[in-house]
Amino acid sequence: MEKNFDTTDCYLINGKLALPYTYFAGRVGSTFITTIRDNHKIMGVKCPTCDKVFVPPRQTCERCQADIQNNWVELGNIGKVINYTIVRYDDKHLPRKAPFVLAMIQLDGADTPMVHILDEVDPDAVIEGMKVRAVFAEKTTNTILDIDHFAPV
Amino acid sequence: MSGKVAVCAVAQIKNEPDIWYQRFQGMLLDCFESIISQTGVTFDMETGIRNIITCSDDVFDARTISDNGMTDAVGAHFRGEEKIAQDGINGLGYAMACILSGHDDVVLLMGHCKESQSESRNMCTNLSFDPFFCRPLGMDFTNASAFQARAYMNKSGVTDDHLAKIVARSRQMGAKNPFARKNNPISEQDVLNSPMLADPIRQLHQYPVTDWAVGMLICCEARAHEFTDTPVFLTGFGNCMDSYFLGDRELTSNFALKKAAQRAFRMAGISDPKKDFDIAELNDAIAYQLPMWAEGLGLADEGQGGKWVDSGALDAQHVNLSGGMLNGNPVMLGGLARATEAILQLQGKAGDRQVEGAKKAVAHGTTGPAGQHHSVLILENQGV
Amino acid sequence: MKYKKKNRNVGIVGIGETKFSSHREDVNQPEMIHEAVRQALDDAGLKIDDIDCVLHGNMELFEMIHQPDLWHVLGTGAYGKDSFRLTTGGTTGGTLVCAADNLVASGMYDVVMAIGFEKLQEGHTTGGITNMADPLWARKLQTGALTAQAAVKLIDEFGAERARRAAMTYRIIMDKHACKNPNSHRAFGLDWDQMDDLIKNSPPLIGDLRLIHMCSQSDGACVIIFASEEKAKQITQTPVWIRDHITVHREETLDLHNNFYPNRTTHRFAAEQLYKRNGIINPLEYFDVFEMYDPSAWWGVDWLREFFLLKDDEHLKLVENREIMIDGKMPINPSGGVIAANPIGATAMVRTAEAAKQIRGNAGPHQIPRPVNHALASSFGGTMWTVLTILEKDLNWQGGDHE
Amino acid sequence: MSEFYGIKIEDIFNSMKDRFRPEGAAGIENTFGYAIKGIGGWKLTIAKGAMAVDKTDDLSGCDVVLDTDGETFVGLTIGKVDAMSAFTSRKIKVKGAFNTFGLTSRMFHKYMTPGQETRQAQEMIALKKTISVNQRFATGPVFGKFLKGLKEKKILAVKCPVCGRLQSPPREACAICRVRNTEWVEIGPKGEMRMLEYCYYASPDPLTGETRETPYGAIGILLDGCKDEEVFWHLLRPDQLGKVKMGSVLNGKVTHGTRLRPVWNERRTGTIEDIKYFEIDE
Repeated sequence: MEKNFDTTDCYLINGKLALPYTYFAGRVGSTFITTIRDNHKIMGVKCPTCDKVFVPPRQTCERCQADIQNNWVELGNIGKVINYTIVRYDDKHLPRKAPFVLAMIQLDGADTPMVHILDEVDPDAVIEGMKVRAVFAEKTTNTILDIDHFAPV
Repeated sequence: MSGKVAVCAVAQIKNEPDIWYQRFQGMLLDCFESIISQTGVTFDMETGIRNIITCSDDVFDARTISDNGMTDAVGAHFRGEEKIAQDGINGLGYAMACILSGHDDVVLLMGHCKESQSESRNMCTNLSFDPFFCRPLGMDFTNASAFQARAYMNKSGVTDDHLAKIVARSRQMGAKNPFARKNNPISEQDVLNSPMLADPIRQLHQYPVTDWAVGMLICCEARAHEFTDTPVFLTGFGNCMDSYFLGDRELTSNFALKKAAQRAFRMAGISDPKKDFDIAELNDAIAYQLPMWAEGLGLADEGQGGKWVDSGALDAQHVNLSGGMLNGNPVMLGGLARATEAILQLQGKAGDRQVEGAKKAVAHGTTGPAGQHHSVLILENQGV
Repeated sequence: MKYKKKNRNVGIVGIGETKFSSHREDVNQPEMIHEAVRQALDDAGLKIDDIDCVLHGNMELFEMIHQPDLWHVLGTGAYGKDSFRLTTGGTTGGTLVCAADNLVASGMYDVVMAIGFEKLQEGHTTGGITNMADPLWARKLQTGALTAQAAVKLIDEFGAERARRAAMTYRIIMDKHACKNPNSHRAFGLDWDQMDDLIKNSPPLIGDLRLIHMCSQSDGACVIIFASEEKAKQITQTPVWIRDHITVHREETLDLHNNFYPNRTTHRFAAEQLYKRNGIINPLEYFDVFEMYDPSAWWGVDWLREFFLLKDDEHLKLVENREIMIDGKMPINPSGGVIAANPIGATAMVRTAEAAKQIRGNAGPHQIPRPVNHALASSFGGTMWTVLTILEKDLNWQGGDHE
Repeated sequence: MSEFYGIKIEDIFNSMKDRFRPEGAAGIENTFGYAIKGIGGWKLTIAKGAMAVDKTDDLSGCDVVLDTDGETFVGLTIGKVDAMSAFTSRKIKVKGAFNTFGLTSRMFHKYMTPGQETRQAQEMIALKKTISVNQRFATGPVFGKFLKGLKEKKILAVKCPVCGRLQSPPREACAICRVRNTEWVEIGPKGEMRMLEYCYYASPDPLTGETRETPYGAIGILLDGCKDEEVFWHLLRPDQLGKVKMGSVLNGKVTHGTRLRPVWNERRTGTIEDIKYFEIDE
């Protein structure tokens, strides 16, 4: 602070940024989530031009703009950890208390890894290449957390 | 393209951890007054400023159309005002367009950020993720960067020791910079002892909360002499967007940065980034990013980030002499802050950290998680 | 100095608009954006690889997506490209047009695609707008963008009966236009015999501002592709040229009715400056269409006087004599305007898009039934901010203060 | 039996019990009348989280009555007709508070015709969230001085050193003259009414997310010592909404508005809440 700044009349007022929202997953996102929720199956979409299976799914291929919304491909519920981090801070937006593991998991049949929670494992024992399986949530939130977490096979 | 674009003046307040005693309007007004007194510029509709570019972020300001709150503090009453809602360095790219198009002669650029206002930076950056697939997992810019850090460190032989060295150096450099955030000095050992935040990122690997504001006067080459004896020319700009999902990206490829640099270098006629720049200011919000972005910009060889740090290239190439962002990073203005430092160097006004005879600089900024969007700006103090 | 000639000319070569609607549960944000992107590319006959730079704009708090261009890259096509994000409240779409014009004219980019978007169903629009007010004071008092001050002013000046009838006449004309536009969100089929009933019985919001007067809250996206003169002529037979644009903002006073400088509005100031430097002496004669950002029927009526630099009750007479109808002397908003559809981040860009379509002559059922050579488009946002853009069919303009 | 879109009106009312969502009806105590032209009337009573529906042509005791034809009613129920369009085109008429009918949409699950499940459109996932991030808003020295003044029942304004205009709440700079405001004057606290926003619709309180009671009056007051556009923005005492007159200056002709005075809160903390509202100064 500048030394000569007079702060006599300065103070802080506690406030909030608080507003209600309703987000829509859309047709593609809804199919993906309800399939996880109701059938315990994880689906990707394939772009024939780029020859890649993407997950999470999307309506158009980000790279080549092809419409791929109907090119559903069923993926395995098993995959491998290709990258991970141990979240060691707590905050309101986080789904778990620290420490917990977020991992990039490449499911069988997918070309792109997907980020998810890795649990039932000592965070310090996680290694790249580890085989993991999806554990489905008992209670739906209609989000990606309908897969509750992944656990080592 | 005709003529060149000149920065005629910069004005900034000191980076601080918590400017609790000012509204952002007050922070901006200090910079605004300084620009007017340095240059004598007016707001005359024929000869003065008709357009003002502002840089800020609605979520961190907790305010819809946050530029609405700053109109009177930046002189925009009955003048044009356009807000860049990404890293402020893109405001300079856009200012170039305003002037090169012939639409404006003189443009004022004003930026502010006040991260201290919000309870949590990670809560804010969590909001930049989609509501169904990423937000519920708690993804934010910190843990997203951790994936990139792990992959990059594996690829380029960057170790925890390298990161400690980078952070300690940043603090030493920052201590010489009167505008930098004031921090306690720390040693490499302190960094190595600092607790993990999101492995492999340690607490001290990440920038501390910083409040800041800046103003710049930018004009066409023909009129620069009216406002300054030390114009700095913006001669190249490029930016680039990468994929959204982290899994869709090649996290260590520097895809977006390389493309942004390519375009900026082509525009400015840069052929060898290792030799052509006297100053390099990089957007290193987290320690691993400094060598990684250096690779992307061609300051370091591909996959050789660790060796590059060991080789003393940071000092030899004059990288982040300002202290960079690890010493303090105004959120959403990181790249603009880098450009500010490059301008001071090229004006010969960088005080204790001045590089004698500096002629060309590169400033870099990123927006988004793990460098999803990169911007590269080339600055020079002489005719091309 | 006088205004310099543009470094190079810039033409509109592609336009895309989603249908505007109150609800789009079937698509997420990037998917909705992509609909307009796809349309614009098809309209221009371009592929995404032909685009050099992508501009993106909307209000973050309306959907509470921080830096939404990052997620939206799934639908915008910005992957691997230069991109800018600009936001200026309601004027955002207009600002994006100005920015695209500047970016192309500068020579930095040859082909620029600008995207304005909003999915207001996902947020609380009025709450989102209220958050523009100062957190220490006005945030407690403001109710979004709802204000009856234009009504108060018109009633003061012209009497309640004449003012109310003028506002409702304006409203019915806009609805008649909206009924012709297949993209409209709201098209009721209002008719003249409903005038008295609507004046009396439409639910009131604030003072004399009733629900029927006010713009909708819509979901939708608008995309315009801009190209340099050389490229534009290669891409299309019918480029629409951006002649000039001006932006005028004003201070954040805590009361919206205080719009004086001290003696003229931002709208009038912007119009005066723009016409003067382009040598346009009689705007009412010069322009063949005006797409106005009219957030309510009251504002629409009131602002006609400002934008066309009219005196006394000339603007009221334009409305009363129905000269602002699609086949009238000065067609206003043949699209139906903002009351018919308001996806805020896109709304102002829709004004330019619709004006450009009128010049191209392919606006569809709401095409003006005579040649359109000169068009004006306006944007409104913030605390009475204005952006005005002049569009031309031919590259033959001259005069004014340009060097 | 009257059918529209293949649906019997009676089925819609008869299925209400099964479609009822008690959680959506919490706190609602209302009677809704439905007068369907040429078909008859129904009365829906909601109280204490329970519902009852009766077929009756006597709707006189209802809080709100919807008057429409069968086709429009069925169209509204199954989403084929937009409520606002129907209202505006006079296909429905409402006696009583129009907005009250909006409540019914959350008290009932959507009506489905038998067998519709099989042809049912895909489920579209929606996610409701209130996003809330705590903030510490700085007053700075200028707004801070003004807010501190309120604690002492003083209303302060800044004065532009160039044009002399007063601003309250104060601004760091005069936007017109582009100079820093440095002088202070005390204004009011009484003044005259200059502007009234008679609000029938409120936005959520940014701090609580709750919506305030309507109608309310946001007012511009020309405090004593101020001129022209130098008005002060606050609220009017709710029960005096219909009793005030606005002043104006039009073509040089001055009309004085109702005199108002602030009502101060007992406990004042240096925020906008230090003034409860303004009331008529009698």
